[in-house]
Amino acid sequence: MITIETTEKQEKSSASAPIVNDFSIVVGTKNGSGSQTSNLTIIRALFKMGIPVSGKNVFPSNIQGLPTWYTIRVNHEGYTARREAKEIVIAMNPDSFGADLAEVDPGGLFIYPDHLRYHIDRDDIQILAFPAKDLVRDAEVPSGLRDYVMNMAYVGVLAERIGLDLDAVHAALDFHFGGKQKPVDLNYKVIRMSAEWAAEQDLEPAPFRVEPLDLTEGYILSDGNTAAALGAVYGGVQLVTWYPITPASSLGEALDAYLPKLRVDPETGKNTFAVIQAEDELAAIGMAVGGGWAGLRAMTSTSGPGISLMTEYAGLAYYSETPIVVWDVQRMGPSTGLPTRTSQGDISQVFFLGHGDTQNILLLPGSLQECFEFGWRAFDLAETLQMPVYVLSDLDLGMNTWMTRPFEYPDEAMRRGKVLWEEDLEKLTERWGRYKDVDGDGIPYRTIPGNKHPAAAWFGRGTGHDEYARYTEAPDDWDRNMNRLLRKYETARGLTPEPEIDRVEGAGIGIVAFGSTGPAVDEARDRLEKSGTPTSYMRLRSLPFNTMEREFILSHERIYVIEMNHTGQMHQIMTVEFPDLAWKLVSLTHNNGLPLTARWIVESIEGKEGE
Amino acid sequence: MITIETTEKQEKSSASAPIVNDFSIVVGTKNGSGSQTSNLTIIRALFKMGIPVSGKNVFPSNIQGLPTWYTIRVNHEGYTARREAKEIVIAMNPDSFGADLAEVDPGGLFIYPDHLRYHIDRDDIQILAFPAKDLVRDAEVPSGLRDYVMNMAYVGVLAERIGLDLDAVHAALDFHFGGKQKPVDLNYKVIRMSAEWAAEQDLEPAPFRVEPLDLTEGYILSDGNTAAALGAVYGGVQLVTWYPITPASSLGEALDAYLPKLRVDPETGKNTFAVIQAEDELAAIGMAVGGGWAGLRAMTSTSGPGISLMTEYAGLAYYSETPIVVWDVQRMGPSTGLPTRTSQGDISQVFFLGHGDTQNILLLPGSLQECFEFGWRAFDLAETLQMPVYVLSDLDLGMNTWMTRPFEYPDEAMRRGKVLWEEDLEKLTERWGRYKDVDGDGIPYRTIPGNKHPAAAWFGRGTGHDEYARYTEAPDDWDRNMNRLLRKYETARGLTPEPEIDRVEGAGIGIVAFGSTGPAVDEARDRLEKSGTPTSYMRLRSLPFNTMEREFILSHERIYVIEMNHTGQMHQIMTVEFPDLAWKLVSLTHNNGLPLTARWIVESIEGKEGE
Amino acid sequence: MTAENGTERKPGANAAGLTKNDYRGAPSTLCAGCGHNSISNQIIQAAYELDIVPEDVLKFSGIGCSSKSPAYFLNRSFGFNSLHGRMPSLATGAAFGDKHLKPVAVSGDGDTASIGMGQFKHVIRRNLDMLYIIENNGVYGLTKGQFSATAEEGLQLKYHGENPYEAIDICVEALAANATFVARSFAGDAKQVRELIKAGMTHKGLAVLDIISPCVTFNNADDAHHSYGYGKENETPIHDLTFIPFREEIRIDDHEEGEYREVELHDGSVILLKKLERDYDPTDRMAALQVLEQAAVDKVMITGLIYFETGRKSLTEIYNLTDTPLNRLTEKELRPSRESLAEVNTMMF
Amino acid sequence: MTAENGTERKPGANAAGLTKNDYRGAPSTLCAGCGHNSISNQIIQAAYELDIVPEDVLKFSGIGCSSKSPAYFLNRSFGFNSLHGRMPSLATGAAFGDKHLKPVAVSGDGDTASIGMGQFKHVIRRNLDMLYIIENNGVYGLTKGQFSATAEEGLQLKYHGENPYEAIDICVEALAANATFVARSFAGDAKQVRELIKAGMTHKGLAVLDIISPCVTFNNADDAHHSYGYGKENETPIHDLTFIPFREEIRIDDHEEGEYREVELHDGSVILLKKLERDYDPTDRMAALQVLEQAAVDKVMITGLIYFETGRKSLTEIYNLTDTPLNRLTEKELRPSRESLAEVNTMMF
Ligand SMILES: Cc1ncc(C[n+]2csc(CCOP(=O)(O)OP(=O)(O)O)c2C)c(N)n1
Ligand SMILES: Cc1ncc(C[n+]2csc(CCOP(=O)(O)OP(=O)(O)O)c2C)c(N)n1
Ligand code: SF4
Ligand code: SF4
Ligand SMILES: [Mg+2]
Ligand SMILES: [Mg+2]
Repeated sequence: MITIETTEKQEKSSASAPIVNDFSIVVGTKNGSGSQTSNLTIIRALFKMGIPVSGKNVFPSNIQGLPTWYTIRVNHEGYTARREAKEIVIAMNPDSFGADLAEVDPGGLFIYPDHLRYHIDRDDIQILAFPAKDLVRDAEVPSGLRDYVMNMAYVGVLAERIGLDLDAVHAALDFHFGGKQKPVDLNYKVIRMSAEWAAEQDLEPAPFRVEPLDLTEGYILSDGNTAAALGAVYGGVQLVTWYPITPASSLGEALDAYLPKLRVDPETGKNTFAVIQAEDELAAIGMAVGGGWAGLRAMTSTSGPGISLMTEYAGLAYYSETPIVVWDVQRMGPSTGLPTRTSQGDISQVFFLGHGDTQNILLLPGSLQECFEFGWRAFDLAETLQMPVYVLSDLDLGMNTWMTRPFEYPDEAMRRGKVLWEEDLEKLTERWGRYKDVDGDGIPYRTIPGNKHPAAAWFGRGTGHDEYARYTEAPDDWDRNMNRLLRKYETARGLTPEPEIDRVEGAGIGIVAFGSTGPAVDEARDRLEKSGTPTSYMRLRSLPFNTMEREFILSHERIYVIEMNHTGQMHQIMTVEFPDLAWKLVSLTHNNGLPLTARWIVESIEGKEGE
Repeated sequence: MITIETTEKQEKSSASAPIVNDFSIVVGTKNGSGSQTSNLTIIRALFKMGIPVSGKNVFPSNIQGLPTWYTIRVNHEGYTARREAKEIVIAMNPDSFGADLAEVDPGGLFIYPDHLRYHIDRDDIQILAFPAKDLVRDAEVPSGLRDYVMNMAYVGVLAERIGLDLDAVHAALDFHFGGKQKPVDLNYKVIRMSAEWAAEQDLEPAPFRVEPLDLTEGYILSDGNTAAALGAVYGGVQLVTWYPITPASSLGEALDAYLPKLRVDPETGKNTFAVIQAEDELAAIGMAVGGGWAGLRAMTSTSGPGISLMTEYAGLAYYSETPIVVWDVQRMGPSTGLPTRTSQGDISQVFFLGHGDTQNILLLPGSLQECFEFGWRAFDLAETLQMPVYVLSDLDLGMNTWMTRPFEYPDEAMRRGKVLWEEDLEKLTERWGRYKDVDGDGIPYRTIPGNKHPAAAWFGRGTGHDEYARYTEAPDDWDRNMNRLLRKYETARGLTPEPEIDRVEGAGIGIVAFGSTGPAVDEARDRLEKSGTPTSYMRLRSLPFNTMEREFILSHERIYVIEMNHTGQMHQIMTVEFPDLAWKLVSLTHNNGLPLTARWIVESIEGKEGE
Repeated sequence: MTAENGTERKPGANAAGLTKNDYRGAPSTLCAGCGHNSISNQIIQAAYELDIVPEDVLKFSGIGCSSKSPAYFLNRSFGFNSLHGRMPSLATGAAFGDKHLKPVAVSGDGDTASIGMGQFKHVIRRNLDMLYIIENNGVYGLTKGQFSATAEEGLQLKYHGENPYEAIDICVEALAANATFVARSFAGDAKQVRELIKAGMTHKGLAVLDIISPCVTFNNADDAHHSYGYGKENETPIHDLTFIPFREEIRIDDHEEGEYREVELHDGSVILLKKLERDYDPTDRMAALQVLEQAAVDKVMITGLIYFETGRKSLTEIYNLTDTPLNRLTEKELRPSRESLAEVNTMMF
Repeated sequence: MTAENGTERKPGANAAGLTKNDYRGAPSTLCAGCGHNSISNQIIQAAYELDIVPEDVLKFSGIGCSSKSPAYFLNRSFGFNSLHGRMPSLATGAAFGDKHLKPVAVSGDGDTASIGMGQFKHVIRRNLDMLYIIENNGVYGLTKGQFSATAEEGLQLKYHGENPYEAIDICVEALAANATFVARSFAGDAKQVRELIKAGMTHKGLAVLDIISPCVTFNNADDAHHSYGYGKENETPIHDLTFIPFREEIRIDDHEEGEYREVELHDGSVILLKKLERDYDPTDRMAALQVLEQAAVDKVMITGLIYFETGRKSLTEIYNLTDTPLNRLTEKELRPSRESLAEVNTMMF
């Protein structure tokens, strides 16, 4: 337990040598006050210095005025998960000032603008009030921009205190403003002057410092929604139909931004895609189903409330065997819940989405690279299997800033599935039937509107149909078709991404996790290892399961299934899929809107192990 | 196996003594041709003769012209489940004539109107062509009514053949036409003349006959949707909001018919209820949630597609803790599926209905009496628990004709749950909070709009809220509230209807079933018993489970979970709820739109046991 | 007679070389006498007369008796019988598959005006290039006779008492949403139905065609506003209407000055409107609103081309798509180059 | 000053004995300057001036910045912040709980005209007795500035390029659906907003009040049709409007023949309309459609009481409910007798 405590809380007297490259900075501001640029600048500057960094925004569901906290974690070992500890707190928001002050770790550093005149009652931390208004005025910022640019002042002060390289800061600004000289200069001036002011104050050394490293070489900074959108662009997405909803909006918006850059026919200037903002999610998925049926790579992106509204069409897509891709960037439910907080709470719902018997395919990206990869692969799967494919991301993965290896170009040709065009039909010797299982894998052949062969047309429907897509109510027809769908689902097992398994010799414990909790699990496992509890790890990447999952469970004594929801949804699904091994599975859940921490995982597992 | 065969297929040479009170009659007609009255008349006449009878309509999803089969089972032991065997077939539909003929059991009786001139190629059955057109003409039926009344001719012929009492037939008509002399006389005349015609034909005795019994005394004939509607009426339903959908429409329509008769204030002539046909299911449930929030006993009824559309509001009801009752009269899915065929395919979906973490309460009526009982009890549960309560019926239970004991008046006073009115608030010493867990059972106290106390008002929402219903995003508030909801769900376990258990000494096998499959299970168990395989039986009546279910599983070697869907949904839920006992549970599913037969159950269990 | 490509035409074949048979569908399963069946027949006839190749048409519908009907015409056209009230979205997405195809949709009054009001409005707003037929019988046929949102106030139905709500007028709704083509007809008026179908199929943009189509089983009492009896008694065409495809010459035999009005479609086709009581200008929105408002007050069933507008971009036009149908594009066109991704990556910080 | 019951009034108290404070809500979390905030203030002011007891009001909303605002007024009223686009159904159901309460709903243009179009239409059709305010800013505020269905064609927004679709006009839609009260206002015109809120709260039936309410954060460029700048420049009231509750005497000081028009509400209250450019008769549906149509062509923001009709039954009136609120009925009234069930049972076969 000692390991954990010291890593989580670094009790420092300010006299000792500073801690280098291993701490968290929290900036407390008001939503809509323009601090996002400042925070991104800090992250990018750190990144530019070669120091592993991650940023998480804990923001409210409003546009302006409510408290927002932005956490930047600096860690030379590359850990990027959320931590509870707050070594440096910058308090810009009068409304949360008291709470922000109280939360600084002992031995930490507290920075605030001196126009916030609150009583400071702590003597176990370094305190620094800076003259924000003066600095902005002195930098000759036009009065309309002052409030906004004031956020740059804390960047400067922080830079001086922890040793942030001002050139790196400049590069960050340059990137942010797309090289536009005026805003770069204006903001940089405030930062520089603030740093100078701090340097002039004869302060005791700060307890935390950064030093350049070379650990970000070969990485980029991005977010999961951008990665997903780019993946879809390279997956050849043709129809994007979406309705705004936090935290999925930026996925649709990124598509709207990138497609015109990357997918216009260079010769004619015409579009190979369309992005439609629908009137709601019922329509968004309806359009996607129409597009998928008409042979397009069609997708929609949404979050929980939208998924709920999509239920009926999801069932139609499943039963009519129409390929579509649905991104669910999960937020906290039930109901409207906490629109700006993260969760993994839609697993069961999406797995069973649709009335009557449905079983769906879920992809579970665990990193930005996987967001990109599943962005294109989802189409290959949907078209191969002629099914809806759901990709379950979440707010943390989708909207926060993560280091990642560059996105990798698809290493396979597109798989468009079993499609018959005019010449294919011409060559057929047998009569084609839309729902015939010719190959025994449950996957039929389809034709696509626009096919001019006189035998190509068929009439799609969500009602009972026979192998030739004709309406039928005959019990045997129904049964036969449903059994084929079950067969197709078995085929899917061999095609969806396999779990990533790290099997550790001698580990009795296996951890199962997925999605955005990966970084916390990685960090937790290192700590558990250090404290003498080695663990194996299976990071799930899709549902349904195939054979590897069973083997993993079999080869460990106890399996901890870690997830961010209340009811242990993945644990439930594993129980259903492996009823004979259910007794081995232990559910560990935590779900309060904040990303998981390594600490919670370590303590939960040690707690259970100690039972 | 011999037992089964003889019960299923009664191979009779026409020479031997007739089989009495144990056979099935199938009438093949066209939808919309008006045969429903004839079939009901046969059933009612049989019932009047004291013979246990049941009727199942297998009809198409159109209004006129497609084949429809009505099956009437006569059974002196009181079995009412569907059978595959067809001893008597009456073929009125030229389109299905050939198939209908082929399906008569050897030794059976085939009756058809002689204007259908098809080749008859079977000599192992009795064949009887009757002059339908002549009979109708001779009875001087006005020409506009002839097609319709022609169906009465087969009633008459059948009556003569099997010994149906004409007085009983007359009573049935009298009931059907509400005593209106003219139609009664007209129809009866055709029946009588047809019976007379048959009597004059010097036919060999029919292989099947009915004899009066006294086994229907104390029973009535009804259907599950009527029972459910009446239950709701006696449960004090105040707001019914519905949208037409087969097979749920007749539930809403029955409410619309009975409420004005039973729930108008006698003094003022004013209504204590309102029935609204909504514009769709999104609106239907929205209205119900509004009503529930405003203190009304509010309900909606629908089927799978409607449930899908209700998902988002279902989540709001769950999370805002608003009592509503939702009837899902299940039909075959996925998607639009087979709108006129039965299924138990919505179990998983409804159990998890809503994005984010939801767990719902399901009532599972298994008889008409339970439809009635759950009709009122659902409100008591919803208001006690402040939750949506889902009642899952199905087409077979809801729309078919069943014998039942008379509906029983509720044996408990209404339970309206924890509601505070003006005087209650006045008396409180502590500050009231809408979402405070005062009693430790997870159930808070609520106030209702119209309460004039100045501290009564609160603002309902689907977003995060604290104990005083104020908006909050604080992680701890969220967690605390969700944990209370889980606590409330645990409270629910003690309140929902317990399973009905028939524990048989020495039985190693336990059968688990629910809903409309009950009669088939009863019959199957008798047969299994006779063939030396005694079974215990647990008929589930609600979800979530309590303690009895576990005990039942524990005390048997193997548990067969029988259900009408493809994926074994109840089996999955039991696996999740009892992971440590999952290895005992065997899933038996069958789902082709037709109700289960005892034969399928027996063969499935014997098959598995033989493995 | 020779077909366009110069080969000999089959007997009874049109300019596309196809006979009536090539436009048929499966046998109808609707009730004998249902208004919807006569509309299906007019769709077949119109497509045949327009020399349309069935493979160039897409069929869409929601759920209802009316929505079943696309199975009963144009068997050689692709189609989709979608969800109740949500057809427009599916049709919208599908239209992007191949912009050269012409979508024809059939819906019911329940499907469009009750559950489907939202999607109806929004597909109009987007001006999807589609003929949207509402087979309007004031009732839910397929679920056995409940009131729909177009049922008139006071209508009595067998099992549902009296309708307490005012009716929704589908043409008024279409106009409010800025539809570029709004027409009403009556299933009992076969010729007008056919001509309006032709016009609507030719119109570039969303054409709303509200056809009063009696449900003989559940709502056909003579005084019910959607019955045959009522239609025969009260139908009041605002003009006599003939569609003339752009290749044909306009020949008005006994042409009198001012007796006709011509409306030209985007492709040069013309709708010829013979004046009746008065001169009605279907390109005047205010006049359109007025004639509908007045008809509602007077309780007459006005029929004809109520509003028409040309020049607004249709949905797929707005999207500036490649000439090759999107659904014929291959990996080559759909996956940007490896280099471009490298560039994107370097553009990240 | 004494309150109605004769007791001494608090300073600043109205006839209900309540001060302004009794009508307030929680502090707003909307952006400073947001149009929605000024509307909330006018709701508070109107309720206070109407002497309404807050417990007699129900508040409803969907989801959006606008829909958050019911938390910021009338803290002592029950309310429900429901789902995006689906508020009307919840309000409809809730209204049956106690028919003596007055529902006031706040929605946004996205909430009503995009996702909510269907329920909007149908709640109008049912004529629920409710004031339905749309805080219309042409944009999705809460999700950060996407186009809503009321955004004008050609509008440019920071991250979303140019809007290619025609705008939906909420007042035209309300009229098409036969709303009994249709009005438009501008959040910058506090007095008119307030008077229309009073009139709408008093009207017996569904009152649609479409208020152009600028989103200062995402759609406030001077040439954007929902901005303050545009409103200040283009607002064109069709009359000057004052609501006079039925107890007050109408006193027109410098009364000139024909200068005023009076519209009487069901309870004897009066809306006094001072003529401006021309005499506008808000009880004439055709005139209403015309004025809206013309405004759209001329691109002016007309405001005022566009249409008003009295005499149609409101929803709960149609349902002939007991005088005791349904939600105060007990088992005695709600569970029919044991004997009646016996009778029902014998009526089965
Ligand atoms: C979501 C959903 N709700 C309800 C139904 C049941 N349903 C089928 S058709 C129909 C009404 C059809 O009415 P309309 O569109 O007027 O068509 P008509 O049968 O009158 O031609 C309804 C309510 C359904 N299929 N799906
Ligand atoms: C079903 C669903 N889809 C999407 C959202 C996300 N969402 C929240 S508010 C909003 C739009 C609000 O726009 P509007 O009604 O115009 O209100 P405003 O914020 O502009 O006042 C959206 C799309 C949601 N909450 N629920
Ligand atoms: S029920 Fe009515 S709408 Fe349906 S097919 Fe029959 S006549 Fe037509
Ligand atoms: S974002 Fe716009 S609509 Fe929302 S509160 Fe701010 S100004 Fe108002
Ligand atoms: Mg209809
Ligand atoms: Mg808005």
